[in-house]
Amino acid sequence: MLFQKKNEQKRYSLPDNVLLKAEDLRVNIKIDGAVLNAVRGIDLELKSCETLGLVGESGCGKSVTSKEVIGINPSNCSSTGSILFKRKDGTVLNLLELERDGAEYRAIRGNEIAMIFQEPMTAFSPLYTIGNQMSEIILIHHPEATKKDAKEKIIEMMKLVGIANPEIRFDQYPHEFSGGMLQRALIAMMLSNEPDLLIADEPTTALDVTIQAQILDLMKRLQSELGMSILFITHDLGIVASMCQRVAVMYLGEIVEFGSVRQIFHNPKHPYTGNLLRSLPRIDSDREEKLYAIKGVVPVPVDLPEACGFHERCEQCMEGICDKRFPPVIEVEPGHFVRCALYGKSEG
Amino acid sequence: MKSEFLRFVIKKFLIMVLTVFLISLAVFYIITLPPGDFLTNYVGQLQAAGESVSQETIDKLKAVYGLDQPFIVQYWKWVTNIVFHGDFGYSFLWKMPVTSVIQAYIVPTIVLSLVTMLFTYLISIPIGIYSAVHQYSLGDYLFTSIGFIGMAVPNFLLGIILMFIAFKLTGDTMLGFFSAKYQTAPWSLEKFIDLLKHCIIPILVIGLMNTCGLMRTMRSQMLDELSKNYTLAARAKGLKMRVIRYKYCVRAAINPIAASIGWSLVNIFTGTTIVAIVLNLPSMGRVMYDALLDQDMYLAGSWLFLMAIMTVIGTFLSDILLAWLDPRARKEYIQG
Amino acid sequence: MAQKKKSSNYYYASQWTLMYAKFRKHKLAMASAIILIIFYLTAIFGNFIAPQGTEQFDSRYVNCGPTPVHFFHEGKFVGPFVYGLQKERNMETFMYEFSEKSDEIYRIRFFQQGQRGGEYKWLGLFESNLHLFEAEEGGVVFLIGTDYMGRDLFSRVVLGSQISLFIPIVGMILTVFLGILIGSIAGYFGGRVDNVIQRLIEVVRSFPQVPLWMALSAAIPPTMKPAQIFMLMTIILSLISWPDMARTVRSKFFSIKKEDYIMSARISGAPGSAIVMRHMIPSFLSYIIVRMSLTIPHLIVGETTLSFLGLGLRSPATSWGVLLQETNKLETIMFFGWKLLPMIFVFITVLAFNFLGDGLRDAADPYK
Amino acid sequence: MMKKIIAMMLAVLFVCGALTGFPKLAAADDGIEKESPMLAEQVKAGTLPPVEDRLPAAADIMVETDKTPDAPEYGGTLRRNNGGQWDFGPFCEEPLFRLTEDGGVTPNVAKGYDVSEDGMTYTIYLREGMKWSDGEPFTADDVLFYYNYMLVTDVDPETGAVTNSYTGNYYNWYKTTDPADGLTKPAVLTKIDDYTFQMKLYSPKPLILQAIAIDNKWMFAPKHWYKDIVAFDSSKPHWTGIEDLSLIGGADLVDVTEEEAVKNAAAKSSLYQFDNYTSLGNALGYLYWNYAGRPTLRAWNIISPLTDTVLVFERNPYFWKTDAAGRQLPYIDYVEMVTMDAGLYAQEMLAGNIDMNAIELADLVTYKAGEKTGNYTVYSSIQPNWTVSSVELNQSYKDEQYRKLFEKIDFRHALSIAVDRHEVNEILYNGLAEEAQCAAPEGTDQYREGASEKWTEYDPAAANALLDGIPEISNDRNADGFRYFVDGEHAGETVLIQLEGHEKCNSASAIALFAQYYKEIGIQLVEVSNTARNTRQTKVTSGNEIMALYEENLNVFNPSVRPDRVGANRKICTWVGLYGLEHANPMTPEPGSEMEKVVNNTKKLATASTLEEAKACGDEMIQSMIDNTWIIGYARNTMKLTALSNKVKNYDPNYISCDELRFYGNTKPYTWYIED
Repeated sequence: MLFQKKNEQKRYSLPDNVLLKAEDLRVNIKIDGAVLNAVRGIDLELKSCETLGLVGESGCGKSVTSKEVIGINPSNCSSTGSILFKRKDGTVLNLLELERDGAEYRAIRGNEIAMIFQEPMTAFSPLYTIGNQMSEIILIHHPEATKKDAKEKIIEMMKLVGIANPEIRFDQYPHEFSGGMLQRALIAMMLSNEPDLLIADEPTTALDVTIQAQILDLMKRLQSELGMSILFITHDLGIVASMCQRVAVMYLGEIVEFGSVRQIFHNPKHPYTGNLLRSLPRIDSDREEKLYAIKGVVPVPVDLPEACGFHERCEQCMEGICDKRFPPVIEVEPGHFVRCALYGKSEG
Repeated sequence: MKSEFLRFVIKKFLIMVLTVFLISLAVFYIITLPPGDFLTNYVGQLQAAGESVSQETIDKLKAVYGLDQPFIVQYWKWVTNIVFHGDFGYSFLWKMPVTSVIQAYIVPTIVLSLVTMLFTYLISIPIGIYSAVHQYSLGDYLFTSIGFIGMAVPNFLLGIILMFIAFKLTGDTMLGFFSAKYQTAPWSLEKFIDLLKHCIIPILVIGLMNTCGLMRTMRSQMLDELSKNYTLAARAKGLKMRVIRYKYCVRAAINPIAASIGWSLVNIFTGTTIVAIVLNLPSMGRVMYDALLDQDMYLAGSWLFLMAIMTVIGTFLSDILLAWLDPRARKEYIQG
Repeated sequence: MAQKKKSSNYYYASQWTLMYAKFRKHKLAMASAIILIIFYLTAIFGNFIAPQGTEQFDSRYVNCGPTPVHFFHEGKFVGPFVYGLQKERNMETFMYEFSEKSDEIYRIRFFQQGQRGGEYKWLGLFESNLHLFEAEEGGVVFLIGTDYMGRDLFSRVVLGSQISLFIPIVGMILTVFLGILIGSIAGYFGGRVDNVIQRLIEVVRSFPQVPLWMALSAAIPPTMKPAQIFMLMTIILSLISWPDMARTVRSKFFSIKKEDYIMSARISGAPGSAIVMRHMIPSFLSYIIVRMSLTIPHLIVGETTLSFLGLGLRSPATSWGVLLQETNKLETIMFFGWKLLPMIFVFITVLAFNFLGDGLRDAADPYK
Repeated sequence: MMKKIIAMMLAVLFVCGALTGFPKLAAADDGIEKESPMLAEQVKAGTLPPVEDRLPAAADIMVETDKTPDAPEYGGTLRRNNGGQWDFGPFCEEPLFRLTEDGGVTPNVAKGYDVSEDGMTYTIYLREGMKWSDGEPFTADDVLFYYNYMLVTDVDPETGAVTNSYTGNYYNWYKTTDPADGLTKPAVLTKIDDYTFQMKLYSPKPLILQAIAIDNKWMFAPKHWYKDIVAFDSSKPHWTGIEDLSLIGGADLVDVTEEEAVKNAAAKSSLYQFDNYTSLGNALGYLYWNYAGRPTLRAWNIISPLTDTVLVFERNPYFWKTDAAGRQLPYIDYVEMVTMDAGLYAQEMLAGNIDMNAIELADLVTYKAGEKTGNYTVYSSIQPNWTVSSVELNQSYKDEQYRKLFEKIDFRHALSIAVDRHEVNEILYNGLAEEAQCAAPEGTDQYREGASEKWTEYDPAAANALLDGIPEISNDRNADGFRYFVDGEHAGETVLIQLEGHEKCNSASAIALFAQYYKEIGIQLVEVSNTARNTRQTKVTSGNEIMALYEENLNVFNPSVRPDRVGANRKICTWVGLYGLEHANPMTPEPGSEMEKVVNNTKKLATASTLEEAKACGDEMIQSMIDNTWIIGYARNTMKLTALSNKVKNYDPNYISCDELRFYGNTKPYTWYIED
């Protein structure tokens, strides 16, 4: 891959309104000699200024996918396929061709693509002040900037995300911040270079419900102010409904259903999506009614058979079809895709 | 911020004083453990040398050491003598005050201990980092195996084996601190080089056990830090791997090791004691060993006391170092 | 809250199976476990496996090197046998030298009544003189040579392991017991109790082990039996080594105390001891197991060191430390190299326990 | 070969012949170096007077004619093992009189002596112009001051007992009893002139010079150096009653209190810090050779603090002996005593890091094997050893029940034949020792036929039968397999002998071996501790705590001159003091016991007024040893073994090594030289 990059810089192109496009992305993780097929050929498209939700149970590969986009998966991960990304200057790059921690990729990270994490408390090192760690992102990408410039910019950003007394906060250590404050700080830091793409990996899961709402509001506000796309990873369908325009449902390293929020929520096609929606608690539901739980557990993605990944847990599983063949992707309505044998040509 | 730090130091210091007090009690108890008190031995020795000791003299000596009084009074005399007169008692093996004996040996002992400590940390930290960064590489396996060997071979035996190897290679056994030629010669570059040569085996032997432990700790700490979330965040910022490793991971991984510097003195003192006996080094270890064989308890006890105190002081210093390095430490501590 | 508790139960139930599965993957640890089992079995059947007892000495075979076991004599297969030994004085050094007499063949017999002494009472129950192997009458087999009293080193290693392998277990139990007890008292009660215990820990930790032991050994009555001395040594070593354990237990306690399920148990009025026993200790059981496996080699090395310095056991009491006493001189290594061989057993045991501990750590760590 | 060596030992060797004639100092221009270049340089620099001025008057120089090598070389350092103060002390001891190998005396520091006809007055002559190592003159005052102010500081006028001493206890044999009036009084020393003094005994004592040569060899001390650290009170009359203090070395003394003495000593050097006057006197007055800065008459003086691992001894520029060619001795500039674990010396010899080591029989083979690698030779000399491995039961042990058992000769007999001496020899000494009882070796004066073979036949059955015959202990065994006491305080307890080991590493293995043999006859043997000599003696004197002793190298020169090891005052008993010193709290043996005879003989010997009487006492003690087997010997070795680097020359191994002859001091190390 290294040589490929050096020798022939392929020219790629993306439609005007598309910022990121992943095609047949596969990520394998080597653990204890076994190979885990964490991501098994997904196609994904993210438009400018759009929020795309990536939902699924834990272990479905959504986190790996997002980290692959920003190139921070550990070294035991290898990937194939392509992730095309349109830079600020309009050139289109295949991110997978870049050296993972090479200069080119680093120039993009934190500058054009940024990421915020599930646990803000661990996203900062406890040994340095928040200001020190936040300023870094300015200093890395703007070598001409002085520490003073960086501090000014960071304080401005801190104000933007609603941190009170930013001058004092600047010199404090992470342990002096609350979780919500840290997430705000993280967002402020990550957005300070005004990236085109923000990857949010369950940014509110570890926070209290009230703080959650604040952070989500903040993100929405910033998105409109700064004009960026968000790849929002979560397992919480409620948040998806409020944040996203389009949703991709992932299961076992595959995208099983893809469509607009409306399409997915009102017309779920894939049995798995249906199950997910049924397992959401509803305020209006009968108290006696038990929450729906999907039977079984997610299988470990090692040496998977040629079959639908969900067939073992699927209530509508068709013997001889679902456990024998890999279902194709069907566009059931415009912009609404599903990977299930229940639909499509085979039906007829 | 400053006052917080000062409060931390003062609180730690007070605790150290308390600890030293408790240690002194324990040590004095040990001194009085063996059968036959100090005076009986002392008088017995004078008599063995042909001295007739009158009851008057015995009574006088009893009063000096408070031997006819309860433990706590005796202890008090011992402690006040140390604190106010720097008098640790009398070594009847050496026929001189314990202080003089200790003075004669403490410098080489401390120098050896400190050099060993320096060696231990200078070797183990870089190797630990290397092993963690290059996990499962050939070098990692090599250092890990050396580490295991160091832990599994008792250090006295390692000393003898190294001595044997030295003898086979150089024809000299490298005992003591100097060769015969330089033993009494004035200081010169050659003598210093000779000293360094003679220090290799002791440092290796004393340090290896510690080094191996530290190496493994550093490696696992470093692996731990490398897998922490903040490294992901730092990478996501676009920070270079090298900066992440050294600015963040190494700093964080070193903290618990810095906190253990004081405690590592305990192992080093044990090491120097054994090595001094095996390799014939003029350090307190040997003196202590001889003192114990001869039940010269004031000498042995005093040295034990000093070692414990040095450890406590070392711990105090490393606590302060940790608090200085890690802002969380002092906060947690002050909050209880 | 209820959900969380349920899930922890769920993990707890499968923890052992998971641990075992993970442990089996750690090949070194697995091999170590097997080696240790072999060593411990050897120690238990020591009197049977060792050709001689601890007290048999023989002035005819002083400082005799290992006697090679042969299978072929002049190209013909005879089965395992040793040659007779020729002893001659080197008139230059006055040293006795042993050489093989190639015309005397002594077969090695298995499951024989011992001829060179070594009657024993197995586990204090059955009197016997049955030995695994021995040379025919007139021949001697010393697998790893003899010592200065003409005692078979192999026998001494095997019989020494009865002390060196088992007594550290007692020490380990004591260390772990004290560590957990004191650590959990400090951690559970906190406050003033914790403060006192912390000081105690600091005091005990401040003493270097070997010098402290040296000081204490001055007070040991000399008439003590070897096993008692070793026991005492072990007890003192464990009295010195509990603080590390206690500290860890204490801090684990502090962190667990804040966990929801403990809070709920407290609120529901469960007695303190029940909370500690049922909820807290299981939560760091894996840590304890690892510590247990690492305490034993520590005690074994401690014993060898003290015995080497002449502050532990003395011959004819037999432990691995006593066997290494003879290697304290360069000349021994130069002229009687085989006397270092008992070291290998110490080495293997210590390594095996370390690897075992590593394996257990990996297996027990829920985060890996 | 053994016999030949011992025959040589018997030969009367008159090395003192050189003293009678006074060979002229070779002329300065005969081309021979007369002093070490090291000193010549100092002379050149003007920091040291020329060699002629440093030596005594030409006629009074002591010339070592016999020991003069052909072409000696000056300089170099002899590195040897440090065997402790009782090893390096004798190594360069210069006694007033030297004991000779035939039991006579020869003047050394003293030039000569006269005895009055009644045998009560000795006139002793010193060497004119002789100097202390700091250049101060050595005169009769130094002897008198030592005797009258340091050795004896107070005497009970009624009993004549010496009640106080600066250096330690008084030597018993200075006191003699006049059979006429029955009074016992100490000898009185007075000054004749600067180089002559007189010793007056209260009653004749023919072996007094031997006694001085053996025990009070350091019968002099630099008065100028001690003046302010020895307490002196001019208001008190001197114990001799003599008023003219210049007669007894007390002229020009100023008052010094004990406290001042301690302070004065402390001010002299950081090495002289003592917490009381008693320790001060014991250290600087008695064990003076340990302390750098104290002027001596020795060939080499210590210059390092005792705490150093390598003790450096520097040549005495004022040493008063020369070789036949007039070269000032010693040849070697420095002697270094290297302290290390006994087990490490072998490898240091092997590596050539030390030049000399005294070795034990058990280690002979290792040293022999390393001769070529280490470029050294193992020499054998003679030591009049009675045993090299023995068990001695304390006949004065504080516990009565055990003491009664130890008194039984059958018990000792049983212990003696319970051990297979051949195996002991093979295991401990590579078969190189003699398998003998504790007795004088053949060829010595004390040799008695059959003594070495007594009770040496290995016979455990007979040993068991002997023990079965002792009613106090059981015939059957307890659960541990040992006999036990049937009644008394220890009823039901195992018969347990607690043996005190020896600091030499061999004792542990020997005791372990004996323990196994003793177990066969139902006696438990345990090694108590492995402490150094000091502690052992402390234990003896502070309450008689030692039950039994493992003894190596029981070395007896002649019981008639020094009964220490054969007489009643052996190491672990407290009947009478050691080394002719008074014992602080002596015990009395039971009336009518065998031991009482020995004790009486020992006391009688101290006051014997004829040679025959002394010899008779000695003979009786030897017979008592043989009859009673007080010490059970399991092996004997009369070879004194020394490993010496091949670069050290003029070492003559033909000598007898024992305390009385000052071990290596007997070979006159100041005549050795080192060849580059």
